[in-house]
Amino acid sequence: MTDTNTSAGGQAASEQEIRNEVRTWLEQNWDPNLSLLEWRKKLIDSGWGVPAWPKEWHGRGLTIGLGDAVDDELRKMGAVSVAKTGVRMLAAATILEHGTDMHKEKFLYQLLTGEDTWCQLFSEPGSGSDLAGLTTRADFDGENWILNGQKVWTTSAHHAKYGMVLARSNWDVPKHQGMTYFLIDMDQPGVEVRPLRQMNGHASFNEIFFTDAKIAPEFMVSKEGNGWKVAMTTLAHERRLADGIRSWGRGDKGTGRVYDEQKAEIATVMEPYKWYPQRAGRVDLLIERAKATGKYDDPTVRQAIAKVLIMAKAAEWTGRRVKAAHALGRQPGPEGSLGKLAGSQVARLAAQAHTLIAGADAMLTSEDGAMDGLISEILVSVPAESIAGGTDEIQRNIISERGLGMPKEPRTDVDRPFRDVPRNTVG
Amino acid sequence: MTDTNTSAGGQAASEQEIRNEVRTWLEQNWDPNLSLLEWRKKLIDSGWGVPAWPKEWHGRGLTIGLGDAVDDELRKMGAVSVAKTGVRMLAAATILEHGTDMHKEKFLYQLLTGEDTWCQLFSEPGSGSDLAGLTTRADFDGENWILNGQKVWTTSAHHAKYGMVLARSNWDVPKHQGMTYFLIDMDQPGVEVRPLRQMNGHASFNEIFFTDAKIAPEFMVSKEGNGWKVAMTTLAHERRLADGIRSWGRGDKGTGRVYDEQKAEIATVMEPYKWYPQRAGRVDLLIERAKATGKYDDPTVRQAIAKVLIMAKAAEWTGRRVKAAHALGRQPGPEGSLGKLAGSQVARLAAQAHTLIAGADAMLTSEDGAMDGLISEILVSVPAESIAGGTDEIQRNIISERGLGMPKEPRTDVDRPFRDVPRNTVG
Amino acid sequence: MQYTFSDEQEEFRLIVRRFMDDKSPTTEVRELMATDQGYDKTVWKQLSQELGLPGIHIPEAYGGQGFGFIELCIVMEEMGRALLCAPFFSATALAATAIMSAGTEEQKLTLLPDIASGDTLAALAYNESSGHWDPASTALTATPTDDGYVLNGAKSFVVDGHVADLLIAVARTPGTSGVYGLSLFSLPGNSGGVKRRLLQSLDPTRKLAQIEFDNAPATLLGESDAGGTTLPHILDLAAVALASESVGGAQKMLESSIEYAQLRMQFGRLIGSFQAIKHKCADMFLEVELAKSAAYYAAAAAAEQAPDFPAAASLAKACASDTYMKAAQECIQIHGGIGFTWENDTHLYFKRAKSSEVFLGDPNYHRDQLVLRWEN
Amino acid sequence: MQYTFSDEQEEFRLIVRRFMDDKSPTTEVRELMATDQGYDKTVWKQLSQELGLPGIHIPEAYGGQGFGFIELCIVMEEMGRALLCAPFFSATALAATAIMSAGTEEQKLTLLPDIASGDTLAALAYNESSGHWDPASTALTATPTDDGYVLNGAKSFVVDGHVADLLIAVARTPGTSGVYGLSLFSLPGNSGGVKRRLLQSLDPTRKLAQIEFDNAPATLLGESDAGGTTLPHILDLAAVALASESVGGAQKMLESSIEYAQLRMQFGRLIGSFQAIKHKCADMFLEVELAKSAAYYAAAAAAEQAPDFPAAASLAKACASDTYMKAAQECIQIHGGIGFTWENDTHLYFKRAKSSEVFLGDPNYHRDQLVLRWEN
Repeated sequence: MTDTNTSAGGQAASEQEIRNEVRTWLEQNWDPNLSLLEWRKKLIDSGWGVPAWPKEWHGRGLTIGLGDAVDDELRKMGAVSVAKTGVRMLAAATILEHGTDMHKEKFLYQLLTGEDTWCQLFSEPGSGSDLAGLTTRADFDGENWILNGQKVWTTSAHHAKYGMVLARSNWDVPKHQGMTYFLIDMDQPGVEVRPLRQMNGHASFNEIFFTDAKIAPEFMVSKEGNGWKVAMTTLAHERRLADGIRSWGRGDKGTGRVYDEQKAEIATVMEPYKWYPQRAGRVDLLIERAKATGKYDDPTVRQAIAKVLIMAKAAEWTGRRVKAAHALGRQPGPEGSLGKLAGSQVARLAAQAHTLIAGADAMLTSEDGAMDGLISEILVSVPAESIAGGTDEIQRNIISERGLGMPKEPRTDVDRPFRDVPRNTVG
Repeated sequence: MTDTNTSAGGQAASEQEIRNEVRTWLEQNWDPNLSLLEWRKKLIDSGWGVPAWPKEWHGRGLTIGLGDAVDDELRKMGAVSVAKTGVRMLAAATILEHGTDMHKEKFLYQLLTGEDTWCQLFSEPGSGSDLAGLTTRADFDGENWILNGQKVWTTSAHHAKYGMVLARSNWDVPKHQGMTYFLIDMDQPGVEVRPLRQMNGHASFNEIFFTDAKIAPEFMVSKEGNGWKVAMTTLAHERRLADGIRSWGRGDKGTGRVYDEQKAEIATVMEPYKWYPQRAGRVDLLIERAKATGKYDDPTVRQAIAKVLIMAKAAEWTGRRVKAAHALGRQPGPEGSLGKLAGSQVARLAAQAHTLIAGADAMLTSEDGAMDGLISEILVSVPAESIAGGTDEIQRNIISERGLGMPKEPRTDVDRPFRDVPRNTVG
Repeated sequence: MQYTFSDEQEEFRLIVRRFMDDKSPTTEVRELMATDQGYDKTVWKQLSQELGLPGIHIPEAYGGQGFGFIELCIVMEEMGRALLCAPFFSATALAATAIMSAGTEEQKLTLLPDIASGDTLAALAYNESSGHWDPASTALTATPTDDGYVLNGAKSFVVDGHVADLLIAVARTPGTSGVYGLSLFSLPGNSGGVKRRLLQSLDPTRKLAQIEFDNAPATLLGESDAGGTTLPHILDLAAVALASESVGGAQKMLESSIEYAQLRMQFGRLIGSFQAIKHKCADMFLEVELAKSAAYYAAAAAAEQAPDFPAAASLAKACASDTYMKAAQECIQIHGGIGFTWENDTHLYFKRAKSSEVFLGDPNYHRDQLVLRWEN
Repeated sequence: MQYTFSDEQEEFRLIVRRFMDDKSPTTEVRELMATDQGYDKTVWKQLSQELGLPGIHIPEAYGGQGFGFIELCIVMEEMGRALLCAPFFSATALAATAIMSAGTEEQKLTLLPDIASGDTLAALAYNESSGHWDPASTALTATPTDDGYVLNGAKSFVVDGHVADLLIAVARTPGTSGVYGLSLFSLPGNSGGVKRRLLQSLDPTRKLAQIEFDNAPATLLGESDAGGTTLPHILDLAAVALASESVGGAQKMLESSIEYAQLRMQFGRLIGSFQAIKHKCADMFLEVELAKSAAYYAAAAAAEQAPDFPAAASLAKACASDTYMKAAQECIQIHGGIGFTWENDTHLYFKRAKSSEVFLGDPNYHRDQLVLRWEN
């Protein structure tokens, strides 16, 4: 591994210097005819793969801003980056912040090369909105932690090598204090992965059943009972992930072995997400569809389309307003948390407008349906938009309490042993 | 007083017999040239004024159904009935159920003749939705109950002779157990009545200020601490009152002294209610207005009108469905409590449609406004529809808890001394 | 006007409901919706022979039960509640109603008894691929021949058209336009010149077919060129029947929401104790009750031939469609993630709601009709 | 595109807000709304001399401050928040904008400096009693004479028209129709042949006048027959200014709601701790933020002459109008009975919201425009 010191040693380099340096390195090293794995190893070893990571762990300790500049140079060059898809970056962020050196040593490199894929095992059938109410149990048998319980909504679990799992290790303390965070090897007899089919026919998620699954004590992250805090790190990165899905979908353009292998990797990882644009309502298609069906001439259809456009554009501009303010160094206001709620409404309104435009054709699907079934996929996918990633109701709680400073509801579940809190009995 | 026994002595008379009997009596006694007071005294004394009331108290002990038949005969004859306007019938029902003989003796007769008007003194600035949280205090000084506090939303208090008042007599018991119900003489120095102007310019309600107002102990209804239960009787009759407002407004048609005096009585009593039809949205005007303004040709206006019509007609039919089921002797379902919630939405949608139809004219009022200001009165009156008589939010609580049997929210205000319950500090 | 059901009607509803509970659990619905045929012949036989449902509103003179339109709507409501997979809507509510409204006395005597007994499955081939719901949009032509007519063109969205023994088709005399020249025709489903294809439908519990007519021989149903007069009423009756079905489905969504809200715990409380959920259920309840009132009123108006029936029909269809759709959506929302799974039954109703929303005209169309038909 | 405000703009907003807080408490608003004149001359003078607001977006060459349309919208937003009673919208946002868009260089040099200094109150007489908002509906005629034109007809809904020193009126050449033959004219408010009447307006904080022209002599503003070209842009700018004002009012309604929900106790709890209220506030907050984004975007699009400005203007007007109306309504609802009293300030905003909803075209009109103007 070449220890490419950034210019001027320990001193902070300017963005231009960094850009020059990485460009020079890329000019010398980027080769689209390498295998994806060969290239990524080279990139990781250079420190340009994850420049904002610490120097000890494959990075260069640059600021996020400079890291973005490096990524920008890679893009300009058309160079493929390290593996960033799926939930692996949540695992990486969590391990970097809370993991032991052993964890970092064992997991980070193959995570970046793309050899290992990861999954996140937090949600349970009995605890959705109330994540901290989870009941998957972790019991220490003197040698290993023994996991029993069920997780759900796990994307890509069927090909994940490792999982981040949150389980209850102590039932005699309040709910937030009794959870522990583990890194689990998914490839063991006590772990069963079953695909979960959705109402739109896709099966993007899995249910995971743990039956005496084993985790060696050294794969605990942080300490026993500290799981909630560690999970917060993972979740803090989750929204960023959601934003990223669109950009991964594209991949880099070019010809060569590395591109072909990246394309295959993306196809696998993106498979569960392919209906996500439809879930969001496909606002982009509305006017085009109205014109194609002749419904554009109907003023009531134009009203319906306008209502969608107003919400969708205003939400988009709100996002840009937040980013622009952030770029000027201003404290982000609570308006950042509004996007999700706006998205649900946009999706619902868009589905209504698409129905109005499709008319009788809304009854058909697949090849018989409008746009070869794309429109019907919108209609049966939008209900997920107001649920996935936190229901509208939870968003409104968050917005009113954290955003507007309104008083919390009196709670009865946080100040007594979890054992005594009423809860669902799950299979 | 003629003791006109119903036919066959103690035995129940058929509806037809009753109808014949009252018709005969009316043919002999009804005289439109009497004064209103003379006629009513005659009617009350005959027992045909309030036939469903007990025989000892001006009635004939008939069933409600037979009482309605008697009223129907009066209507057919064009005969003016006893005084039923305002909140007097709430007072009567409460006194009949919970009052002492002295109360009945003293209040009921003049209440029916129309000589005494009444007002209801329950709501307070600090307790609207939470009526049981009232803080007007009643302290016994050894001789009288001394009232201090403030009431609000009192219709017709400025000409009411008596009031039904609910006050807190014990602060050391849970909120529902510390209230006492009194009948108060409004004509005393400790009672100040101030009109309360609304955003639509009318002043239909009053604020009442009690400053050491006196109530002799014999004007307590039921016993100390039992006020909430008594108030429930009053409130149970309140919805019926709301339904009645429309029919009072009409009065009876005819010429003669009694009609003139009734007309004057109605004019006074109806004054505070004259904007109520506008508050409800004036659905009846929508199509007429759309045609008059040419907006009928706009499909988006037709959509807006249709949305109102659908809700309004479906709500009307729901009311009839409930009544029809009731007439067949079926248990009323929870659908009865839905009318108020539907009414709020109808009013709001109707205001939107009226705005759409009025266009720029919606900016004008009084003589400059559409229909001489009637339309603008709708626009500034509908906000009251979702508040008066219980907010939409309270209705949804009632419907979900009582109608649908959903679990109540955990409460913290009902199981400890009222003294310790956090509350508003009111002037 | 009859604002509530008689005791006999309530009793009848209970019988139908018991049958549905017994024969149409969602396990059964799921099995049938995966088949092309789309219904269970044994259940259809029982429903016909034990309850006589296919002939519910067909007069006794034509082999039916002789009940009225209100009873038909009670059946539709209960079937909608149970998502019964059976050709009742197509054969009885649509086709038999069309024959009763448009056919000659002789045709009624010939065609209706077998529909009433459940032996003949009939379907109404009205709509075309243009997706318009006004009769004027009919393009299928009926050309007179020596011994009848031949049909040319195509129909789409024909409920149960792929299995129907008898087709009632709306067609126009070549060269006519608008509501003029429209007539109804009958022909066997397996006639020469008839090509049927099962469509892939969003709601797999309601089968739709596309039917192509290539010189298919057909018999005039009732009078020639009378379609402009008979069709609006047939379509209004159909809309009210569908509204009734939707009301049944919406009621089921409400019940399912409340049931789940009273079972599911989060944050140590039943989710039904949170105002966000309670108030949502209160609103659903209000909407479902209003939709019921609208559908019941429209059914009574049909039965009593009230002058405001056309307006009431459009009102009921718009109201019930919106209510069902919203109730299904909210039911998913209240169930959270589980409500979006294939395993959970909510989506079966959601899809029925979506398809019913647009069938026979979407709420926008019927809202417009409502105002245009309103007698102020 | 500028998506947020610069530090200088934020600083400017603070200065304006401080002035409004100081000079336009609701006690003052209530006093002024009861007068015919409708504003306080002293405050207007301070606002003009201390802050230079009447000339905010008027170029320095014409005596103005030389700021842009974004700064104008900041002022409108803050005035809307404080319900300031002053002829700013009429003189600066409407009339000065019209002069800047349509006038000749010489006319700008003549007319604008006195508006910028606050000495001349100008008003835009555009709308007529038909209530239509498209320029084609103009009926007022301008007949050429030897030394100018004479106007005949009437204008209505003229903001501050009763006190304006200078009227800018839209009129058409007799015999023309549609968007052809439209021109702008200027004339003193007290000209011969001009009869002005204060209208009784729902929102007493914004005065409206009806103006009759009976052979009133007027001067052509800018080029003849150019109204069809200049007016749409003038109206779009006006709509965005009004949207900004509405956003300020809506924000105030949100703040007032939250404040009350955090003070008011019922059932032993702050009402703001009930989900029914919390979620209502969360929705209001969402809507207000979206309306802000729409108004800010449209203002920036105007300033940067972006091609999507017309669509953005309609989007912002529709969004802000609906949001303000809904926020005022919900603010009353959260206040309960007290929110419906004259004493409580909410109704002042409610009435402004209602009048702004329809002024310059209601949300339905602008939604339609939005789609028609959209470049997909």
